[in-house]
Amino acid sequence: MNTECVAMLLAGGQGSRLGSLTFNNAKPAVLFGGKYRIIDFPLSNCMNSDIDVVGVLTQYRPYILNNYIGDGSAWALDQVTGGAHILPPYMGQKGGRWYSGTADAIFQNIDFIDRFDPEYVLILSGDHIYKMDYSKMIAFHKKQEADLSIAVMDVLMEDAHRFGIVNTDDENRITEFQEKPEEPKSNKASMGIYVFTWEVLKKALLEDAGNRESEHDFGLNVIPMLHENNKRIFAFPYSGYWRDVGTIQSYYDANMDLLDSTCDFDLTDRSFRVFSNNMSRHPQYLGPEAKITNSLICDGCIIFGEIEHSIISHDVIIKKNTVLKNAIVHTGAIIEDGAILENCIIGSRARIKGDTRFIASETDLMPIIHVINS
Amino acid sequence: MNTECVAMLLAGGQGSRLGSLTFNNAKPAVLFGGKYRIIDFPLSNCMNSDIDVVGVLTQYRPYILNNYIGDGSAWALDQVTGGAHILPPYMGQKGGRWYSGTADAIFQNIDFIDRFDPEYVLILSGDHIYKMDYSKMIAFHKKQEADLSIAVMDVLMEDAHRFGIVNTDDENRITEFQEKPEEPKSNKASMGIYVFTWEVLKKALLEDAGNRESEHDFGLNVIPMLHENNKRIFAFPYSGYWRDVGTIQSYYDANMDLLDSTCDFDLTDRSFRVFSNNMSRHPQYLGPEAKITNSLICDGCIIFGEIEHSIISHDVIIKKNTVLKNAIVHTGAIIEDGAILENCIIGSRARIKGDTRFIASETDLMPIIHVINS
Amino acid sequence: MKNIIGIILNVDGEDTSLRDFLEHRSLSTLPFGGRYRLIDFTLSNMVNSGISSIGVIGSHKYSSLVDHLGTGKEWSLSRKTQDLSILSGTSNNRIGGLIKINLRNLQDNRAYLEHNSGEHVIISTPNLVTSFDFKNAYDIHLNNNSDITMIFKKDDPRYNLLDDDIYLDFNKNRVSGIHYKKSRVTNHFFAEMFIIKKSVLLRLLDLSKITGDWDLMEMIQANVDELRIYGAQHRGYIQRVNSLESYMTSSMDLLEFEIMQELFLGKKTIHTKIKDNHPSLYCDSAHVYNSIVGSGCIIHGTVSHSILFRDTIMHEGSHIQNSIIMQKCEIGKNVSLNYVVMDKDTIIRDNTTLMGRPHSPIVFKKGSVI
Amino acid sequence: MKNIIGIILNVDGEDTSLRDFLEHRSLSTLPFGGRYRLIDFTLSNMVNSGISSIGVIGSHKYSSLVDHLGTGKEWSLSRKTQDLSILSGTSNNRIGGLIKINLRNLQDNRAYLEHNSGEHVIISTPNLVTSFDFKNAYDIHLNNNSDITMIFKKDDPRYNLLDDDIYLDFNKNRVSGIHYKKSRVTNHFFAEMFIIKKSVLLRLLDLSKITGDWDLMEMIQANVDELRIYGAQHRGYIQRVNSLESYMTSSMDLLEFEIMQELFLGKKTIHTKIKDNHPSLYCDSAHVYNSIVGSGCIIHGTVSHSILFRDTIMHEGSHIQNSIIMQKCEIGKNVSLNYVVMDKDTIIRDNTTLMGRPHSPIVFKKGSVI
Repeated sequence: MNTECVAMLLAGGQGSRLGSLTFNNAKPAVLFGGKYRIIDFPLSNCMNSDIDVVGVLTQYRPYILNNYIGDGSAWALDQVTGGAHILPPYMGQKGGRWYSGTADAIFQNIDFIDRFDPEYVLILSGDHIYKMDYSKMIAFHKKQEADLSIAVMDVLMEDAHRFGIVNTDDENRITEFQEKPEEPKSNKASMGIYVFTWEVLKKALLEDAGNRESEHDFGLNVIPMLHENNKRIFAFPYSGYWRDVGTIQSYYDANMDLLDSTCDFDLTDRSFRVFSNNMSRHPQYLGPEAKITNSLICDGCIIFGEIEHSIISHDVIIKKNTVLKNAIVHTGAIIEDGAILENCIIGSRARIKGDTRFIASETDLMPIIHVINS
Repeated sequence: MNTECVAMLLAGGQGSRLGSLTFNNAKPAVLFGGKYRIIDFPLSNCMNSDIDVVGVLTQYRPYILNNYIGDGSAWALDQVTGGAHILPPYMGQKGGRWYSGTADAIFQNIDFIDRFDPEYVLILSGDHIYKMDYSKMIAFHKKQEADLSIAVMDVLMEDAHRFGIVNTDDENRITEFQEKPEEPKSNKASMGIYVFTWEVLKKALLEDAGNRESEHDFGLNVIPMLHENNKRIFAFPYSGYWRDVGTIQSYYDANMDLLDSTCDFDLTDRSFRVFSNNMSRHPQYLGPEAKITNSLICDGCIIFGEIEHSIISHDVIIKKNTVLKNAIVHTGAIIEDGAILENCIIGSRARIKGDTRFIASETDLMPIIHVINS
Repeated sequence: MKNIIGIILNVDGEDTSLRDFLEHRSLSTLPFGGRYRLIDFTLSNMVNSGISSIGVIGSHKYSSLVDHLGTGKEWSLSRKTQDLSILSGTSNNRIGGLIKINLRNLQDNRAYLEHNSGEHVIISTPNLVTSFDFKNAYDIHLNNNSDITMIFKKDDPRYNLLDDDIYLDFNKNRVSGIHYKKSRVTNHFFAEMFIIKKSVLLRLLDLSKITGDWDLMEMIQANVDELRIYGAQHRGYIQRVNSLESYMTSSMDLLEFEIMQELFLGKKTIHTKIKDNHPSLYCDSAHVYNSIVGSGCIIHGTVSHSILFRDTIMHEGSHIQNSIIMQKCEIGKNVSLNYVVMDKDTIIRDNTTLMGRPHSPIVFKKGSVI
Repeated sequence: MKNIIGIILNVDGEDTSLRDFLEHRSLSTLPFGGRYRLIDFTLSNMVNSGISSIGVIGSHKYSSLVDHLGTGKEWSLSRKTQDLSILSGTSNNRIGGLIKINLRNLQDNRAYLEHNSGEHVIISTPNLVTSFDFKNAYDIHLNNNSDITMIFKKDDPRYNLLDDDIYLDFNKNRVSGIHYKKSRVTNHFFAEMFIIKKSVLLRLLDLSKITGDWDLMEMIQANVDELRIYGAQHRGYIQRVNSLESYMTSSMDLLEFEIMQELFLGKKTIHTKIKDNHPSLYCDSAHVYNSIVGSGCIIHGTVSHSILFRDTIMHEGSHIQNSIIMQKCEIGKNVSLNYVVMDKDTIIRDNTTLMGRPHSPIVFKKGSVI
């Protein structure tokens, strides 16, 4: 068995800054854009990049995620050999260890990767919204004869202090790393997407695992070590939509970007589709009084009310005399007759009573969330 | 969603007494009878009993097991709702805990079971070879209005001290438990197969979880507690083939039972089939000098030698001038030209050199194993 | 329900009003209700009733049927246990005028029936829009040791009855007479689903082979005293699609919320092939009400009392009412449509106005460009 | 290979020697080699070459094809991305005498070709026993900017050439002439696989529609100078099954270990539908050599130079040699078979002796009881 590139998708994060959205659910499995889950984006990217072996590293509350990924067939990742593999922490003869860092998670699955005998390993994380053809990055990596390629994008100079910043020479070789620098020397930010030559990575992981000082993190430990060892590290320039959705506000904003026709992130573009694991649901039913503008609505919804600039997930029931504006409503929520909601996120299976009047001011940066159960 | 009975299959065991067979692999995923893995038996039983929600609790080296179970389609456990669900230990907000006992594993997955809102929960383990229609046991449980039913079988009185023994009244209600008793009062041994009324079990698990003295084991803690509380516990009598394959010797003997035409365990019986997750392989090829008697041979084998009273797994190559007798050969092994092997187990992908002469005496109770890799 | 084989017949035929939609597909795969195919109802009803061994008889236009059903995974039918079989049939059952239930197709698949261990067969046509649980009918069938149990309904003005439709007389609960519409004496009509003992079915097939008469209803009529025939009443919504008019009315029925609820919002849902689409996007200028909309639509205009299938694109200034737009159609700017039914991939250019009439909507073939 | 559509033609026909096996199935699903169907070779070759968009044209006997292929999962074809399509075809390609490559079936599926984004089409018949990687041929096709690239082989005594088989002349590497067998001047015969630019194929289809001539080989022959036609050589094992004799010889070829190795033991294997069977049980009295045996067999007797498919049961005292026993047959006690080919589900009663001859084996239909 030989596969050119194996993707390893870090999906173990709790995402505690997403509050109750991740109370019962891992961050990569949080709903996005109505019908999607965050992990759909990297998985669909893999599919669109012809990568057909993906290891998904899970740890925090993985039930929904495991169930959602299933056999990977939703992303055509169900080949006889290859496909999507869920990799939870496990016990060996000497007992079990949780994944203690991004690099440790890969270290503990060296055996898995070796089964496919790859040239390259692509490291992805499950909390970014973007479309990217990884095969171009792999081609870049090969052309540069790199040991490691890091996808980077230009950010606003005033935001650069919030990112891992890289400085490069004229040939895109990285000369310096600055982690959340006070005085950034460039505005090229790492997107947390890495292509490693597997031979180099494996050696580095073994070395890092033996280092008691290390936190076993790619950004903090492994990459600086490779840089010190003069490995060939290149920056792969990316331009296009990319969002980290690690906070409630960034999650809300990225959702609302989907309703902005001037935004360059387009879910409706059929040449680079985002796939998801769909359940069979009835089509949306719009009652005689329904009024919907500038909104995304999913299958299985029953709508009798008024909706403006909102994103409504599957199986939501919105009764008469309701008004929703700038709202995100997750699956199975019921909005009772008469409720008025603005600028908020309604959690899965929430039941909003008819006398609810929730109107957050526009400057209220933290929308309220009602979560009953996810 | 409502399912009458959810099965929970304890598949986390290391099976350390199986030596190198479980070096890299959980016990339930150990090969049996050539093409099967031990877990095929309880999973096929579920399929033949119309149980369509099965939670598989994993912990020790689950990669082969996870991959093998996949989406459960091999056992028709791939319904849109329901199906096979792999349940590894996971991290919650307060950190992660490994499963610390059979009851703890179920306790940590109460949420999973509650999703299906079942009346009954069937607890199975992944290390027994038998065919059983669980639906009969569930019908018995209902008829007895039991809180717990335990499958029991008659063992030889002189063996009873090795089992958990139950004593019953005339109506099969259990009056006493004896764990590996020196002086057994009956020969009814528990098979480790339980049907619980979920309401009763859930309460008991919550109580047990709060008990710091408990080892969180069904046999040692939860069932005695229920017995003390005067719950209705019944013995469901089973007769038929049943083997625990927890040691090398019992594993070897149970394999060899398949070649004994007088044994009442029949893999070839099509009315109660054992299913497995098959890979596509070419049919077996028997060369001009091949000679095979009283043996089971799997697809993908190439055989030029002589085989007697042996079980040969997939993709084994047996070259010319070889003699195998009373042997078990696991997948992908290669037996080179001239090797002579008797009374032994050859591990997966082992390569046996042509000058090997391994003839264990018939009284040698521990056959030798060559394992290179599983 | 392990003891039952489900058979879904093939009813392609000659009804000219649906001709434009049936050039490349059989009636069983006619798109319906925004995302379904007609056969989804019968197939889901069987699956939801616990039947896990189902044979679907295809026509010579099998490609769309095969593509739609796959191995039946979306209906929880397992390839491992060969739950779903797509069978070849040589003859058609009727739409209007032809044999109502043609046994020839069952004779062609006799080996399938014989190999299956089930002792009873539930047979249904594929063009019924209904949510029906066969369990109650099966209980009646078993309790009466019935040879045949016919599903019937009391007169229903929605159901588009034809002259060769069948009415049943009862003596207590047993069927004592079978009449065609014109000579009917009761108001219980046969709803084109029935349960039959496999042994009885095989005997009838033997008989047909000798007599050359393959019309099951005629055979039943001739043997109504010898056979133990009982009825099981259907009390819910049911429509049969066998003409453009019945297609139109049963589609528009879905816009009545009570019917929508009965068909789709109960515990047992109608399953269909899953397709990947983005959520439907309602733009600033959209106004959509009293309608059913599939996923993947992008809507700029006004839609009322209509059904839009998946992936419809509708541009600014357009109005759609009382119409059915199948998937992947594109409606240009300032288009006005009333009583129009268009098959997949149809494109309507800007500034077009099309006004059909309630009983004769304007119809467009797949891939039309107007 | 994303830019390629694979098309597997349907070649049902009139060859009488295989008639008994083709009553309920097309040639593409004829059981072969102990567990396969003929189409598995071509389909696996396409998949193994990286082609992930494949259309299989079925015949009116589509049921076995649909059952066998399912959604293509066993060949790693994904339902999600619609990798496999089972297409309807109205005409047959030839076995002997009829049109060699009949374009009518491609015309019927023109919409499938047009909707697919692939720019090249690999077309093959489904009855070739070979392990072939199309990558090299595709490179030749691209490097020469070829309209058509024909796979050919140098004279091969195994290959059962017919009078209407095609031989190629070359000018350097370009095909300069096309001849039928009787008028051949070279020893390079066309192996019934070719690559064609989709645009060229669509043009040829347009032409056929006008002229009414649907024979691709005749069209190529007539336009050999206008079209850029190149050849790609097949250097491995290849057999075509189009008669009982070629079925027999290509089956028995598998017993030569070198051929077995080439077909099945390389990195690229032949995939097929997975069935669940226990390992084959060789009993005390079994003696089996120089044979291929499927899983699920229970063998008490002696078998040599034969192929036993899955689930064969063979009782004590019986001898099988030079025979092919398809799946689920049962051979009674003290039976002796030599040069016999029996279809599925055949039962041979105790004490039967059947002796065919090498070139005219005794043949039994599916479900025979002897």
